[in-house]
Order: sequence, then C-alpha cells, then structure tokens
Amino acid sequence: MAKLNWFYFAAPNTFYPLAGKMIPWFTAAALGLAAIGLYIGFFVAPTDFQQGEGYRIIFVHVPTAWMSMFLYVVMAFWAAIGLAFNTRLSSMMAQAIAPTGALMTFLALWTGSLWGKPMWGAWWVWDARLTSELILLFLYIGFMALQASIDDPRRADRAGAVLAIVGVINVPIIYFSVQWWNTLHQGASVSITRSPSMATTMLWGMLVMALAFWMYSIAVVLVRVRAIILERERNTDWVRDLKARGAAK
Amino acid sequence: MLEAVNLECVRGERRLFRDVGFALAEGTLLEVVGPNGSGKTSLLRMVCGLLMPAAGEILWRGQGIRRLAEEYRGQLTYLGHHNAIKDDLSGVENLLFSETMAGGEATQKSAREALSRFGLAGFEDLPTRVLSQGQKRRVGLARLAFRARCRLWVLDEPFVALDVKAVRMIADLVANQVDSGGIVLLTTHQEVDVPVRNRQTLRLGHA
Amino acid sequence: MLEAVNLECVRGERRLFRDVGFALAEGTLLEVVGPNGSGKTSLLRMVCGLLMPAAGEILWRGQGIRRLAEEYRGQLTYLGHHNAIKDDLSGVENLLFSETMAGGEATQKSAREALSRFGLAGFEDLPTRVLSQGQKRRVGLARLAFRARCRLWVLDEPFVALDVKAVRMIADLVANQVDSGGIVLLTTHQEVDVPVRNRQTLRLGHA
Amino acid sequence: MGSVDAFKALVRRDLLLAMRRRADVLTTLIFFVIVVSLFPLGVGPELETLREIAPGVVWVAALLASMLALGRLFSSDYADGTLEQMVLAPQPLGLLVGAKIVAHWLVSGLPLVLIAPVLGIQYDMSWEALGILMLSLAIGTPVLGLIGAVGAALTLGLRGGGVLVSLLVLPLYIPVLIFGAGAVDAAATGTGAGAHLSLLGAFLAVSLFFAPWAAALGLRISLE
Amino acid sequence: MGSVDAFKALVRRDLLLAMRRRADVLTTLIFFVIVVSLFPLGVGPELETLREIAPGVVWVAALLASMLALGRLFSSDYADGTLEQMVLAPQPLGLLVGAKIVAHWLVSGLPLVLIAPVLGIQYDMSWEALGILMLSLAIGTPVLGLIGAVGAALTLGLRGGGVLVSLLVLPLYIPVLIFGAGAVDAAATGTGAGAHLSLLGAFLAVSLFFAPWAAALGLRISLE
Ligand code: HEM
Ligand SMILES: Nc1ncnc2c1ncn2[C@@H]1O[C@H](COP(=O)(O)OP(=O)(O)OP(=O)(O)O)[C@@H](O)[C@H]1O
Ligand SMILES: Nc1ncnc2c1ncn2[C@@H]1O[C@H](COP(=O)(O)OP(=O)(O)OP(=O)(O)O)[C@@H](O)[C@H]1O
Ligand SMILES: [Mg+2]
Ligand SMILES: [Mg+2]
Repeated sequence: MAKLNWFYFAAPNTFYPLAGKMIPWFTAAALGLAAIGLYIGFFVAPTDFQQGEGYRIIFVHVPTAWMSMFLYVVMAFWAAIGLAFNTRLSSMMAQAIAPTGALMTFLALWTGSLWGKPMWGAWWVWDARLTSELILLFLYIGFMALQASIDDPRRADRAGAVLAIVGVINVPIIYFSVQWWNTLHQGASVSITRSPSMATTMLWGMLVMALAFWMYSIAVVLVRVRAIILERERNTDWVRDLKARGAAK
Repeated sequence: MLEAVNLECVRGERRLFRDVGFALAEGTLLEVVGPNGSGKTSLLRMVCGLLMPAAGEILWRGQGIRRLAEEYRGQLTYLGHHNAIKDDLSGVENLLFSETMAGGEATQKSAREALSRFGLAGFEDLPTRVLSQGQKRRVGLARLAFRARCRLWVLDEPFVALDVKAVRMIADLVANQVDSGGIVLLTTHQEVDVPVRNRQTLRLGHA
Repeated sequence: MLEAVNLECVRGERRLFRDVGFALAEGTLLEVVGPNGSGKTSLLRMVCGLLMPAAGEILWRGQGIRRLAEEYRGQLTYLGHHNAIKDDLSGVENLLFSETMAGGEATQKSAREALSRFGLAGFEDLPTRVLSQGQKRRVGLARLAFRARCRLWVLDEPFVALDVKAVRMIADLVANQVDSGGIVLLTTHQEVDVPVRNRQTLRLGHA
Repeated sequence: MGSVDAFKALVRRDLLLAMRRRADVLTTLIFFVIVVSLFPLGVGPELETLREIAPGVVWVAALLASMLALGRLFSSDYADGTLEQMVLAPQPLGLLVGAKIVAHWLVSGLPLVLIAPVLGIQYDMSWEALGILMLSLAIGTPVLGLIGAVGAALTLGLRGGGVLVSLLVLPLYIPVLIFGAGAVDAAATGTGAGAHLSLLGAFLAVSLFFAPWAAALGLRISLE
Repeated sequence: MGSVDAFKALVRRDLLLAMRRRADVLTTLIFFVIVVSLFPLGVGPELETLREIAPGVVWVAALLASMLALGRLFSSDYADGTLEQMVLAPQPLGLLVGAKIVAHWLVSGLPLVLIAPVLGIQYDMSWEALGILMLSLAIGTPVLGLIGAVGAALTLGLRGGGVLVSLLVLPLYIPVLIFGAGAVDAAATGTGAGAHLSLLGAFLAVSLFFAPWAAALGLRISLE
C-alpha cells in the first residue's frame, strides 16, 4: 500500500498539487521555529565566558553548516535515483536542491569567516574544514553550471548526477576533517555517541534553529521543484489543463 | 529479427514521430525516407542504442538491445554523418584500428586491398587530413569491406559527397550484404537504386 | 568578366591540375565536375582568394583579385562544405548577422520571409544546433536570398543533405541568378538539372 | 559606414553568444577565482608569505585565465566556417578582428578586473594595493587579449593548438606580468606605481595599434 | 581476448597520434616549465621566499598543466565520430576509456614527472625534497588524469567545455594538491612524507577503480 502511494506521487502531475498543499505548512513551521530559536539564542542563552556575545553567531553558523552537507547528500541521492531508474521527478528534486545547498554553504562560509575575524584574527585561514567546505561550494556551483550549460534536460540530469555522486566523497572529508587533521576549527561538540559538551540552552537553541533551516529548505525546494515541473512539462496535457483552469479562475 | 515497437521520438519540445514500428527478417533492406528534419538520423541512432527513445522498444532476436549490450554491438555496424576517421592517421592505419576495435581481424594487406577496392589506391598512406571530402567518406566506408560478419548495418546517408562511380559501388556492396542475409537500414536523399530482393520503406514526416 | 588563366594546383606533392582556364561572361553557369579528389574544392577556393594558385592568375573584370581585395569580395558569395552558421544562434539571428557582415541590409521581416521560403517556417527561432543536417544546410543557403546583388556566386556542393524539394528550389534559384546576369560556379555529384541558358562545364581529373 | 555596422554587429553577436551560454562567462571567472585560491593550499597558510606573493599570484592567475580563454576567441568561428565568411566579407579584416577582441575582453577580461579585489582580501592586501591591482588589471588584461589574439590566429586549426598558443604568447605576456605585478608590489610597499602603470599603458597603445592587423594576417595564413 | 587487443590497439593509436604531432607532447611540458618559471617573475627573486613556495608552485603548475591537457582527452575523438564508434564497439567501454587515460598520462603526465627535478633546482630545493617531488608527482598525476577524465567526459561537446571542465574537476583536484605539495613540504622540513604519500596512493587506488567507469557513463550521456 505504502509502495503504491510512493509511485503515485512519483509522477510530476500528482506531486505538483501535493507539493502545493505542503508548502504553507513548512513555511509556517520554518517561521515559528526560527522565532523560537532566535529568542533562545538572543535572550535565553547566557553570554559565553570565553567568547562573549559574538558566539551567538553559532545559531546560524552551525545549522547552515549542517544543512550544507546534508543537502548535498540528499541531492546526490535523488540524482542517483534519477540516473538509475530514469524517474523524472527525482532528477528535478536534485536540481531544485542545488541552489539552496549552495546558499547554505555560502552562509556557513560567511558566518564562519565573520566569526573567524574576532576568534582567529583573520577572515580566512586555509584550514582543512574551511577548505573542504569551500570545495563543497564549488561542487554545488559546478553542478549548477554543468546543468545550465546543457540544453537537453535529460542529458543535464544524467550528467549532473554523475558529478554529484562523484562529489559525495567530499562530505565525509568535511565532517571528519577536524578529527583527521589538527586544525584551528572546533571539533564536533554534538555527537550521537557522546553526551553534548556544551550548555544545554545553547544546544537547544542550535537544534531549534537547525530545525527551522530544515523547514525552510524543504519549503523552498518544494517551491522550486514546482517551478521546474511547470517549466519542463509545459507541453503536457495536464499542465495545459492547469493553465486553462488558472486562466478561467 | 530486428524489431521496433511503437517508437516515439521527442527532440526538444517537438515530437518527431510516434508509433513507428517495423520488423525486419534476415536479408531485408529498410530504406528510411522523409524530408529534412523528419527524424531519420534520430531513428537510426535509436536503433544503434545511442539515443534513448521517449517510448517504445527495439528488439534484436526478441531481446531488448539495452540488455544485450555488447552482444548486440558485436553484430552492428553504424556509419553516421561523421566518417569516424582520424585526420592524422593514414587510411591503412585508420582501417586497421577500427577493425581491432570492432573485434575483427584485419591485416596490412587486407586493409590495402579494401582501400584500393574503394578507389583509394595511391592514397593509402597519406594522412587522411589531406584527402578531399569524398575521399574521406570513402575511407570511412571502407570498413564495410570487413563487416560482412555483422548482421546489421545502419548507414546514415552513405552516398553524401561520393562521385557517381563510388555511389554505384556502395549500392552494390549493400545489395550483396542484404542478399546474403544481412539487415541494412539506409537513408539517402539521392535517388540510388539498390538492387535487392527484399526491401521495405519507412516514411517519416509528411513528405 | 571572371577569367582564370593557366591555373595550376599543387597540394602536398600531388599536382591536381595545370593549365586550367576559363572565361565567363555575365549570365553564365560554370559546372565544375570530376571524381572525388580531382580538385574541385581547391579550384573554388582559389577563385575566392582563399587558396593561392601554384601558378596562373584569376581576373575579375580584367584585374587580379588579390589586388581588388574588398572590392572583389563585395561581389562574391561563397558557400563551402561548411554552413558558416553559429550553433547557438537562431536562424534569423544567423541570417541577420551574415547580411550585415556582407554589407547588405536585412530586416527581421525579410530574414523570416527568406527562411520560410527555404522551408524553415516554424524553425526560425530555434538555435540551429538542434536542426537536422539538411535544415542546417538550408539556413546556410538562405543567405542566397539576399545576394542577388553579388555578381559572383561560388557554391561547393550546395545540394548535399537536402531533400528533393529543396534541391529543386535551390536549382531554380541558381538558374534565376544566372539568367539575370550573375555568374555562378557550382560543383555537385548529384545529377541536378539547373535550367539556364548559358552553361559551361569544366572537367577536372580523368573521370 | 558598412564597416562600422559590421563592427557593431560582430560585437553584438559575440556578446549575444556569450549570453546564450552564461556558463561561459562565469567559468573564466571561476577559473580565476579557483587558481588564486589554490595557491594558499599549495604554499601553506602563513599570512605573511601570502601577503608577499599576493600580487604575483593574482597576476599569474589573470594571465592564465586570459590564456585559456584564448581558445574560444576564433576556434568556434573557424570550425563552423564563419571565419571563412568573415575573411571573404567586404570589410577590413583587421576591424572585424578588433571587434572580436573587444567582445572577448568584455566577456573574459572585465569580470576578472571586477572580482580581483575580493580575492586580494583573502591574501590580506591593503586597500591601496587593491585599487592598484584593479587598475593594473584593467590596463593589462586588454593587452593580454590583444597579444593573445595574434597567437590564437596563428595556431588556428593546429592540433594541440590550445597549448601551442600558450607557448607563443607567454613570452610576450611576461613583460605585462612583470609590470602588472610590479605595480601592485610597488603600491603595497609604498614606492609608487606610476611608472609601472604608464609602461603598461604604453603596451596597451602599441598592441591596440598593431595586434588586430597582425591577427588578421595570421587568420588569412591559417585559412589557406 | 578481443578486449585486450582493443585496449592495446587504442593505447598504441593514441601514442602514434601523439608522435605524429610531437608539438603536442612538447607543449604540455613547456607549459609546465613556463608556469613554474613565471612565478619568480611575479613574486620577486628572494631565494628564501622561493624555497618556501617551491612545492606549492610546482604542484599547482602540474595541476594546471594536467587540467589543460584534459581538453585533448576525448574532444578530437568526439568531433570526428570515432568516439561514437568506440561506444558502439563490442568491448566494455570502461576498458577503452582506461586505455585512453593510460596513453594520455604517458604523453602528458610522465614528462612532467621527469622534468620536475630540473625545475625544482631553480627554486633551490634539497635533493631529498626533489626525490619526494618526483615520487609525489608520479603517484599524483595519474589521479589528476583519472578524475579529469570524468570531468572531460561530462563536458564533452558543451560550448566553453574547456573552462567548464576546470570548474568541475578542480574541487576534486584540491586534495591531491594538498597532499602532493604537503609531502614535498614535509620532506623539505624533515617531518617525513610517508603519511602524505600513502594517502596519495589511496586516492590513486580509488580513482583507478571508479574513474574509468564513471567516465564511460559520462561519455554515454554526452553522446545522446
Ligand atoms: C569560513 C569559516 C568556517 C567554515 C567553512 C566552517 C565550517 C563548519 C562546518 C562545516 C561545521 C559543521 C560540522 C560539524 O558539525 O562537525 C561547523 C561547525 C562549527 N563551527 Fe565552523 N566554520 C567556519 C568558521 C568557524 C569559526 C571561526 C568558529 C569559531 C571559532 C567556528 C565554530 C564552529 C562550531 C562551534 C561548530 C559546531 C561544532 C559542533 O558542535 O559540532 N566555525 N563549521
Ligand atoms: N532541442 C530541440 N528542439 C526542437 N527541435 C529539435 C531539438 N533537437 C532536435 N530537434 C528537431 O529534430 C529534428 C532532427 O531530426 P533528424 O536529425 O533526425 O532529421 P533527419 O530526418 O535526419 O534530417 P536530415 O535529412 O536533414 O538529415 C529536426 O527537425 C530538429 O529541428
Ligand atoms: N598535402 C597533400 N599531399 C598530397 N595530396 C594532397 C595534399 N593536400 C591535398 N591533397 C589532395 O588534393 C585533393 C583535394 O582536392 P579537393 O578537395 O579539391 O577535391 P574535390 O574535387 O573537391 O573532391 P570531392 O569531390 O571529394 O570534394 C585530394 O586528392 C587530396 O588527396
Ligand atoms: Mg540526418
Ligand atoms: Mg570538394
């Protein structure tokens, strides 16, 4: 039964309205969580005795850094599915995720370097984590550039997929770079196996913000995937029907 | 033996054709005709497995060609708009290389013979870069001399740039292959008479 | 008006021809024929000034074409093996650009008209990359629609890749140009009847 | 009159082609960014060393990026026969070549000039040095394009032309590099960049005058 | 059997083609030499700075040279239709791609490895560092070729592919650069290059295993 459902929604024409219904919920969730997270971050969490007020940037930095890696994996996953099973929708998902992933990576880099100035005395250092995060940004850009320079959407999907899959190797490098090389950058303080090593309020703030970014990403990706569906399927009957109905309204 | 079922071809936003099908027994020539842009090249590339059809299927001896992969490709000889020869190599070198690639066996001697049969005596050792348009086409076509074993030939406008004599000779070669049990798919805009027993014609576009 | 005197062509170590000459008055069609590799393309490129003859001279209205330079080139339209169109531009954009280059005046409207006369209605705004072999050739040929003013057309196998209808129409266009006083040099391996009053034939090689 | 129209039409066409493939414009730029960013990876992260080598690195990167972009200057026109038609057009070929160079610089040189300061910051350069960096690139990259056009014209259609062209143009690029990087260095150490910049200006004037015609001649030779 | 023959025939053909155009072999090499020699011009002549940046510069130059050479890997086979025939040949495509990569490295990678010590001397590197430099290049340049093949396959036939390919492969080249230059650095400062080199070796093993197939997939996609 569940399987049947999946196939049902794997078709762009059924997924399109479903996505339309989901968007407002995720948007609302993103706004709500962000409000809570920021409240915790700015008013509840105590001033750090080492880093002063500046550390509050962590509430943006860490969630975006997490999202940047996570979104890449998701993108590669959908791209691989599209390549293997020739399912249109999964390739469209991959294409829709890329810009958000790039944005998250950029934000992580930017907030990181804003923070680096007071902490390390430089906007940028060539540390392993920073470098691999920068590579991640280039991978996103490369993915988008490759797709943009191929006109045939099917070829673009498939070529992009190969690149995305090859690039996955970078994600574990980013994540473990702080363990493999001793660097300036902070090691993981949240992990599944150990108990967290930071103040509970800070942790909560971060987790809530992470969830907010999650919701935001889902909402944006859905909006974008809807646009892509319309663009690619504009010659199919159901899109024509949709337009006709839209015009009639 | 070669079957196409309900093929549909979509390029960009244009549907070139749909529900195209044919079934070719051994020893048949299929002439694909139609005006410019009707999808002949696209159809031929689908048959080779270079282009994925938007819908439909191509079967060789009852099995999908994607699945057969190397087994099918061993039976196939394709000649497209390009000659697939290296400019910097001589005719002989080109021929020897392409035969090894195709898993066949050619020798210096047989390659030279083939080339001179194709009217290139005296040009065998020149880099093909300096050959004329029609001579290059001949070098590309010369590989057909070694491909009698391939049961399926797919030829996209083989007569382009050839002079009258060469056209005649290629037409005869094709006829020979068909009559000895091969299947040949062919497009051309010129009126060339290929004297075979079994022939089918597939019309694309509204000519 | 166009005269060639004692032309000799040497490519590599091969002398393709020597002592070739002709004199064409206004309103003449010169068909250059010969087997593959006999030097037709080379001759045509000499006439355009793209290739320097090993010996001999080409005169336009009694003056050497090298000396005339831009003045001569303003009278000349050449169409080679290549179509000289940009893959990423549409048919209309290609046509407009090539006209401005040639010092002519074409408008959006006239370019569209020309393209649809050449059987490309509906394809005017597609990037030419996606067109079929024959459609690309048509875009290249469409510039002829604007070149009635050029008194010398040099066409190297214009019919290649065209379907029957298109061949007919180009042949008529050429005939028209010749009969209204132009000079046209033409090669082709196909048997195409170009219905003109004055025609000369130049045979190269020992066909 | 016709010539001016042809000039404008050619510039417009080349910009249009670049816009059709926006990836093209972006990628020269990104290549530049990446090369500059690679050095710290190879050399190591000490800020002092980096500051010292910054002008050289940025200029070498600009030079390499320009050199790579040369491959695109004539080759596609050559492959599809458009170049043949340009040579046969009743316009002075030097002028047409000039138009191509202008369009080429707008697409592949100007973006480098604009992004350079951002990269300079990575290397901790001072504001003044950044200004001179931009200025020197603004004068220098057109010179690279002009000289490069001659090399590109001569190597057209040769196999491995892409690398051969570097061999031909690099010797001529070296003075540009020396004075370009020198100007920035001078600004960074406070000795004044004026002399270097005016020499660059002189290079620009000379190559603006000669390069299009030399390239035109090269094209004619390559087409034979 | 037929596959092995095809592999050998392809390697032999590509080497033959390279010999026919000896300029090709020479020019990658000369590009490498020129880039390495440009730096002292851009950076200034202090021996100490030079010695410090030497490993980085040589490695960056090797990386750029390999990247440029990528343009030649498939493009001519693509343009003249030979690639189509390779895809249609009754041989595993990954194997054929492997053959092309081998020939490519022999022509464009090996010469860099051999000339590198000569260039290193310009930068006043120690003997030990020179040895490690050669070794690291010998392990690293094949990795560059293998990764590059994937990028080259994916961008085949795209306009501006030459620069696009750098965008795609450079991110993946960066680790190779870091460990390659790191190994030489370690040797120069006497901290031992073993760890770096074994990581490079691991990269080689992984890419040797995956890259030919990924590139083959890319080629099929590009030919559609
Ligand atoms: C542009 C520079 C920076 C980049 C690219 C960057 C990148 C990252 C990434 C990818 C993560 C998530 C990985 C993980 O959870 O283990 C992360 C987490 C983190 N970053 Fe940064 N970072 C940068 C600068 C900084 C600076 C300057 C600081 C503060 C000194 C900092 C502190 C942290 C902290 C505390 C975490 C959370 C670690 C954890 O709890 O797991 N980052 N950063
Ligand atoms: N992206 C695209 N958008 C629109 N049309 C496209 C696209 N790609 C290809 N086409 C169309 O597909 C057709 C190509 O067909 P194909 O090359 O198979 O023709 P053909 O029958 O071989 O023609 P010819 O006789 O000229 O060789 C052309 O009409 C072309 O315009
Ligand atoms: N470097 C060279 N060495 C030897 N022969 C050469 C060289 N360059 C060109 N040729 C010869 O010159 C001839 C080229 O002639 P050209 O292209 O003018 O022929 P064509 O009559 O147009 O032929 P086609 O009908 O095939 O187009 C060929 O026979 C070719 O072998
Ligand atoms: Mg066709
Ligand atoms: Mg010819």
